Amino acid sequence: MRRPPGRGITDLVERLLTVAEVYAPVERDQSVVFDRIESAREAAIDRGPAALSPKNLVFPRCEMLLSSSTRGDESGRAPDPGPGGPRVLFGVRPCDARAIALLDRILGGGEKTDSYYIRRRESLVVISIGCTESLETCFCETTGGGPRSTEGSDILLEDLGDRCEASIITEKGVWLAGQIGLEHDPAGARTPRGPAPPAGPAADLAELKKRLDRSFEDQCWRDIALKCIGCGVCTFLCPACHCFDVIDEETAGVRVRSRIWDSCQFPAFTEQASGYNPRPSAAERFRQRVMHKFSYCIERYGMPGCVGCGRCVSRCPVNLDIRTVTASFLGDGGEP
Amino acid sequence: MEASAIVRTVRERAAELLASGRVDLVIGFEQGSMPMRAAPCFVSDADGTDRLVWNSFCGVNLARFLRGRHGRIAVVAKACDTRALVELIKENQLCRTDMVVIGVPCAGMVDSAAVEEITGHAGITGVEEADGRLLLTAGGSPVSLPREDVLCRSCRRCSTRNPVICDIAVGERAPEPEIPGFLDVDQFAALPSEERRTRIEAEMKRCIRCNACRNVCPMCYCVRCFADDAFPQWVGRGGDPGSVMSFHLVRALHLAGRCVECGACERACPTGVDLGILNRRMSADVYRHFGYRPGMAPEIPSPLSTFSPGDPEDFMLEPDRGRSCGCGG
Amino acid sequence: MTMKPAEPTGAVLVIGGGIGGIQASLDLANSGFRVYLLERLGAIGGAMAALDKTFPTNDCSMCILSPKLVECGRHLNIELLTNSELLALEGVPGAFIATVEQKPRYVDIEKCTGCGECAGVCPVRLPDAFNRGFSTRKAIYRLYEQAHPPAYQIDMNACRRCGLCARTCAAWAVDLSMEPVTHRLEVGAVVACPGFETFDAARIANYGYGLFPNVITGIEFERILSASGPTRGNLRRPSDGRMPRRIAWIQCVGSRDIHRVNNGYCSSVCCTSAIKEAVVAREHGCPDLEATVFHIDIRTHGKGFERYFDRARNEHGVRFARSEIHRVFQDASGDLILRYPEGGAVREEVFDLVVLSTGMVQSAANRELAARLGIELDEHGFCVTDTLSPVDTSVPGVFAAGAFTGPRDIPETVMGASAAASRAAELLSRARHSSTRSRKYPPEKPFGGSRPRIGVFVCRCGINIAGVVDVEAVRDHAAGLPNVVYAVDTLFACSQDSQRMIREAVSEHGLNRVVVAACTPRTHEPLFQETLREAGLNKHLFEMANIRDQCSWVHQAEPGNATAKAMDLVRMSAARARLMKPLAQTSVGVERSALVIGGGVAGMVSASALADQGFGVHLVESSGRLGGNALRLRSTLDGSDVASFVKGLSERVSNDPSIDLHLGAQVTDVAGFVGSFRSTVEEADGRRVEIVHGAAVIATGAEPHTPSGFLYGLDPGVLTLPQLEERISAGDPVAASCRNVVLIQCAGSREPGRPWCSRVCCSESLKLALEMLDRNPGIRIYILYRDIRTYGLREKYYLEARERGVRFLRYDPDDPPVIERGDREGGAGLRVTATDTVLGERFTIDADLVGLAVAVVPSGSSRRLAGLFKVPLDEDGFFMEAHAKLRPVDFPTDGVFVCGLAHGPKTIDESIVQAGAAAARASLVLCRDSIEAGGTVCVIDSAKCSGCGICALVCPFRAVEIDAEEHRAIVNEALCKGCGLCVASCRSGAADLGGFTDAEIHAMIGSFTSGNAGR
Amino acid sequence: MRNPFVPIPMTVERNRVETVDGGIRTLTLSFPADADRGAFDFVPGQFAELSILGVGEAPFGIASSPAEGGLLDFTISRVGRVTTALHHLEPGESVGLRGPLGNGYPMSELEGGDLLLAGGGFGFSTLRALARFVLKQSNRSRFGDITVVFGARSPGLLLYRDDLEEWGERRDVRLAVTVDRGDGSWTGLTGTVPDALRRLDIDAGRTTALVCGPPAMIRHTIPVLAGLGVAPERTHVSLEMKMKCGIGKCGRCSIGGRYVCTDGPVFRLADLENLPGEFR
Repeated sequence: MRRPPGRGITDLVERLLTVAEVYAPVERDQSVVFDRIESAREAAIDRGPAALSPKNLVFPRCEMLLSSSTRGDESGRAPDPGPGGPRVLFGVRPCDARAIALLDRILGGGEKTDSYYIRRRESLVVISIGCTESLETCFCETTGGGPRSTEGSDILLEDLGDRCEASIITEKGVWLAGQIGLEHDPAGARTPRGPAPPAGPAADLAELKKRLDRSFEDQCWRDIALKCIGCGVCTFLCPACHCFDVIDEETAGVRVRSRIWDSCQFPAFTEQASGYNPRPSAAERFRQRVMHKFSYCIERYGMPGCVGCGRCVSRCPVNLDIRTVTASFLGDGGEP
Repeated sequence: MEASAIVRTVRERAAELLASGRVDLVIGFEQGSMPMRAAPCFVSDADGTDRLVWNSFCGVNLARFLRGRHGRIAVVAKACDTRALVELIKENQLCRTDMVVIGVPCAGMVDSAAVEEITGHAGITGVEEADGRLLLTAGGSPVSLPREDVLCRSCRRCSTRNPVICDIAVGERAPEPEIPGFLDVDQFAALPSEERRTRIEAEMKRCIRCNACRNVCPMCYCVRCFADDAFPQWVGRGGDPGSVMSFHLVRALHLAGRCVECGACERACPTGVDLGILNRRMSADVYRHFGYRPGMAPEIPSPLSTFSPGDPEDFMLEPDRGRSCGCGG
Repeated sequence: MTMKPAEPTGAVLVIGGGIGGIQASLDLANSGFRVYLLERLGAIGGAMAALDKTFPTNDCSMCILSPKLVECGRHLNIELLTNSELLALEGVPGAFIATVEQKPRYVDIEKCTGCGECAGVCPVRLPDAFNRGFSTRKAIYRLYEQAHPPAYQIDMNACRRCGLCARTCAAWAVDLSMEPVTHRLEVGAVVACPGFETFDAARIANYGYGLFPNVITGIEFERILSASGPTRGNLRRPSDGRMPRRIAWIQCVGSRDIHRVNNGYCSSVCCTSAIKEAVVAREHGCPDLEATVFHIDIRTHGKGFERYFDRARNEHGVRFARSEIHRVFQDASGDLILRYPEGGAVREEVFDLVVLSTGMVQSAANRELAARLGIELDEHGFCVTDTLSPVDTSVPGVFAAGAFTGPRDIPETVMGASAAASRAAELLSRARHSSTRSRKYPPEKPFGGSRPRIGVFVCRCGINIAGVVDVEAVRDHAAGLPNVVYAVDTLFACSQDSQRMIREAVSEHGLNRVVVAACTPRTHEPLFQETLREAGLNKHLFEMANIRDQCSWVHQAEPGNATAKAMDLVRMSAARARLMKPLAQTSVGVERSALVIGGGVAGMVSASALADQGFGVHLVESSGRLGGNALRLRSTLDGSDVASFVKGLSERVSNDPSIDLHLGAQVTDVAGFVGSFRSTVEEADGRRVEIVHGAAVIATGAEPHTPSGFLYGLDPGVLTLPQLEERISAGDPVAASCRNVVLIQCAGSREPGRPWCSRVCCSESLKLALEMLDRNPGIRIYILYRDIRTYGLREKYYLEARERGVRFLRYDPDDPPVIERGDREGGAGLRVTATDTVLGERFTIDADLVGLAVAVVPSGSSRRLAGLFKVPLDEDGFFMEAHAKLRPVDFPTDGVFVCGLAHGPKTIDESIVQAGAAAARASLVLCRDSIEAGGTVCVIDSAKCSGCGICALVCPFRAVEIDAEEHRAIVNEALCKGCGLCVASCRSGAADLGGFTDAEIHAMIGSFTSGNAGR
Repeated sequence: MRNPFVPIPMTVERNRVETVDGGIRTLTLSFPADADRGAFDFVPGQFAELSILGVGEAPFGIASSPAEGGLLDFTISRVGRVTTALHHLEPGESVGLRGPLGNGYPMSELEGGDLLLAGGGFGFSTLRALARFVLKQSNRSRFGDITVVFGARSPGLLLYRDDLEEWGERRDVRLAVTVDRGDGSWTGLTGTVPDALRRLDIDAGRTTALVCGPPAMIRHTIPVLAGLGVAPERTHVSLEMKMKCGIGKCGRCSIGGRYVCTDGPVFRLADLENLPGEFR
């Protein structure tokens, strides 16, 4: 059962608030989302996993890229980044933090880096809290993560009730720890407050990738996707999904180019202006989602595009459970 | 009839239909990947009918899945599913003769999110039903909840509990409660306009434009949704709150006189937007102006989908009627 | 059969610019004849222009008339001769010379733009005759606001010759030196529709008309109700401008009156007109307005009128009092006191306003016209026509229609006019297209998705717009809008100069879109579109912003805001123009033959008229014999010989080589559309043949109702009127020796289930009564009635019957006559018991025979045929015409027409008129080589269409269908009228209207809401 | 680091109609800023994103050769909002450009061998850039036999008439222009691009094939090239696909583990065959 965060955590938050903008899970309109807090009381650490992942902070649902009100000025102006003070993303689960590590490789990496992402990311310090329980939808371990995974986190905390232990993982973490006087606990000395959740089935990501790659043309995708309604719940709630669209709009004489979340589950994602669509049905689109997460991302970025947070599992309107799908490929026959 | 008996009958009838070749496909529900989940399921051979289940979590409106499929299809349908089927038949999307409706009475579906809320998000590992109660195993401990307390919002206000079209009736007719129509709408309408606005804006603010409401809706079947149209672009896709509002308002208008109030949209919404706040108002208006409830009978045309030159046009006139013909020069 | 002149002149003189003359002109001009339309006044429109609403649909009279005025005024083959009189007609049918004198207007119609500046400065003010003196006008004036031609004219009797108007006119249109002009017109035929006058109520002194200000006539009341009338539609009584709360209508003022004035006829329209006025008054006036109609009989015999009457009584609370008012008194406050007998006593009631329902009379001018035409008039001055050739005058080649031939309402006039047009076209069919003109346009410039280059022309309209709106500012605003490459202001955008300027600008600046900011597209769009075509642009590349009506007029007091709004409108228009595309018209070939269904009188008349006009006809009759219901008739009320008429007509139809007769045949399937229908006819021998035809006329007739009750079918002495007529015709001895005969009216009509008046029964009853009296002078005939409806000139037979002793006893529908078997010995003794509501006494008649005036009910085949042709039936089951007033034989579905009893109960002469009208309307389709389709029509984006079929369901023209295979909507461009209903109802955005696309309207809204953003 | 989403302002020099229906036009753009021109270093086969702010952005292959004095050609088929707006641009007006993007044709591999350029419809644009580059007098000697096959649906839809005319007259290039359906005046080849390829006589061992066109054309062309004996290693296909960011972020042009915008649009057929069969 859920327990309120220990005093050690709330004290830490109070200290953080003195040095940085703090973003933490808060309850807004009956659901838990990441938002800026002004006091430790607001942080809803105990309210279960946030409905929406924290990716909004580095990759907002809608972000202006350029704007101009002058005709002929086709370069436009990128928005003013504003004061670049430190921002702390506090209280994320290790799975969500791990997703940020993936975004770093995709949006923040490559030949051409995404300056908008970088700008938001550079000022962000991620403090995660190790999980002491797992939900029926959690499957971080099958994706190579775990309740104590440090990937993507700058500091990983363990809630020990009246105090908390911190693993300081990055330079940023060191800097912030210094700012608030947080001591580093050597990883080996950690004694979690509660029992670590039971380990999930050992993931054999490489085997899964192999089997998926073999099954691209398999008929099974059609059967799996029968019930898929093609909405974007899974991708929009996913902390690792990063596909976007670039749109231009003009209102009141101001011409704006923005990027907005897009989803590979939407037909328009790949539909060409001619009307040709290489992924014409839910089957191809669902396949793309699974392949992208468990084959392409691994190939390209060395980690899966899924961190096992379970949001897509719990919120899919038709209970199309990605775990069942991947498990079906890992079954005896290699194919579902 | 006990739930288990319903399941047994559904499986038997489905197997008969498939075995006899009367249908090529049965659409029903199967046990989901977790407790408190049932998933749409597609069975095309008699052996597979053992997958079929029926419980309090069959909230998805299966009418959504019949369009665009070939062959004869049997569908395990509760009342609101059949109402949607009726509307789809009227709108030329489905052919009554190509479907077999296995009608199941409904006592309302359970809102699993509400259950999770009550049980404090402790892992639920088991669920059973008996005597109108849910018997759960939550965080390893037994919890018993009255079903009535955790029904979906739409089911609480539903008074049509039995299929309106049916070829194979399963179970006994469910009692249909007398529910005062549209109390919720009237209560909301009675609020000061500022307050209503704030409420609606708060709801809309949560929307992330994932389209789950639209895609799960049996009546949202446009080949290309207006919201995806680029030219003209009816609804902005950016972060403008007005665009979000426009999307939901126009969708509500498109559903006026067609929405069967199954609540599938609300259940699908990952952020819990109260879409009824708009859709129910449309339903109330259509009922009050035209005495029409969608999906109750295939032969009654939807009042907003018909026109005759003799239709009253009073609504176009100014308060001082008769002077607004524009002939005044 | 018409004797056709060898080489006739393909032109027709139409006399009278009322709705009749307009209809005849349009029908003729649109079927290939040149028309001279003669109008005594300065503008066309006639009596209809003065009405507020029209019954029974309560359509705004001007709203439905106005498009016809515009079409008539702009028609290339209609030459409007206003202020003109016919002086003489010489020659022979097919080749007349008409001498016409046109009085000077003192304003050049070509130059005048109708801006009205002249009237603004004119110092002379005199009572406005059009508004019946309730308002004033100037010496330079326009007959009424929407008048056509829109040019002003000078009333020289009032003019002081100050010359202010001439100096003010920016278009140099005023010319005080104009002289009368005499035209000699070569015409092949004449159609006379000179209309009527209303009875001069002052002739009956008892009502105080002219003395008491609050006693007014119906037409004056119409002006008061009219939104464009002297009170702008505000219901005010003349004496003190107070809104009247109690209004009385007095019926039959100058009609059905042989004592005070020698007008023995019924004016036919006044009852329904009064009902309309009462209903509209209650809508306009205070909610508790009391409306009382004092009447003798209520004569709501027209189609739908009885329901209208019922609604007035039951829903609108109009009181109907069956009393003749002999005198009106006025009290000191101007209120009026009516005294009338009620229940044996005299009752006094006070009213705020009294409306006299004055009848129709023929003017001295019309009598003079008749004399010049040489045509015969009756004692009341109405043009004499034969019952069985109801639009032919006594002079061959001269046809007449409308109230000139007897009291007529609007649809009767319209049908008569079309029928007269058909008669003229039959006479002149060889000369079709010989005198008409057509326009040639340069080929359209290639469009090819070029960047929009918009030209904006901002009209000053003299100072009509420029006096309020800052036209230069609007022009400059336009010039700065995206894609606007040329913007200019003009004195009058509609002047010929401006048209040239637009054409030049198109070529000089490479314009590919034109926006005119001026007045309303309703009147002016065709003019500018014509200019675009002349400039080589597709006419759909035109857009109009109405900155006069919508800015300078309505915001006269706020010039700043008016200018800002004008800028908004222009900006929106330019935004739309940017997206406009040329719309292609396609031609659909026309099969020059018609299918006529029904071989009764209507069908045969229609078929022979079409054949005479030179078209092929397939006549399908389901029985084995031609003649239909008329086979049961021997003669008409006025003694015309129906039997030999039907015989002659049947022979003529059977022998005409261009009429293909299908007896005992059925139409079983109809495919195709206007111009090229393909119908399947199942012949008597079961063979199925496919007929290709360009138009169809439905003339399937009606049936007598088989009554239940009244001992009908149980006693041989109870007969229906048709059965009684057969008996009498056969010289039945029982009928000949009867002593007492009872004729019961409304046996099955005007009651729940059949709430219509069957229209013919009263006249038929009189016919039989008079005939029985002729044969057996000792006979006593009782007519039990609810209202005697011998409308129009039939009234004289009612008078005659009364004079000859026929007893008329009025019964109450709640207490209908009871028929029992009598106890008298011998013969078919029947006892009829009823209460006479006039005397309030119960009476019993021992009758030998009882005749039941049974209802006329729709033919059993109507529903099937309606389905085949996709045409509607009304709620009673008769075919429903496209518009009760102005399209009385058309259907919303193009190319299908209706006539005769299939449309509703009517007399044989009325059937003949309607049959002629149907032929005239069908000929408009058949005379063309092709039909233009496309343009502003619905376009379906099949990639978006989900085939839900709502578009097909709502389309009033049956232009949309769902392709069963593709499951997509398909629009028949030839049938689509571009109304946009399907577009509005399509949720998927798959339906779009050419020229009014969602994208265009979206752009307009966008440019409006984004203010000056477009700059 | 430069913000990769900010376009370079370009000036429209020319706006030519290519096809009789006006549906395809070629824009010629110049760099108003010398610095931008200097930095714009590209090879044939690369593309760029053209944009009008407030209207939208879309990718187009660069249709001109790098050796054309700082002028860039883009051939644009009018299908939607952005392309309509681009069609409406007039000389002197401004348009945004992001690029060069993508990998381009493997120029170093091409040198010394024979070239077979096969393109259909407006997908021919980058092959036109390549052809102009290799046929340039100063470059010609670095390549062997050059064969250009270009197909369009109808004679009216043929592009680059001046180039076709010039190449048709040159001896050092073999040109085959084919149309799916001829009209009364068409005297050339009829049939599809694969049809025209079948008739060719080439030295497959020396030839590198470069293919660009709509998916259906590519699908049918690949087996024909194989039939001619051109090895998959020496066949390069430029894919037409939906792209948005052009820099490997937005995710929509992913095929297997590749992004068409950064790993392509030109793919060696041998590599393509190892990728999932999408976009082919």
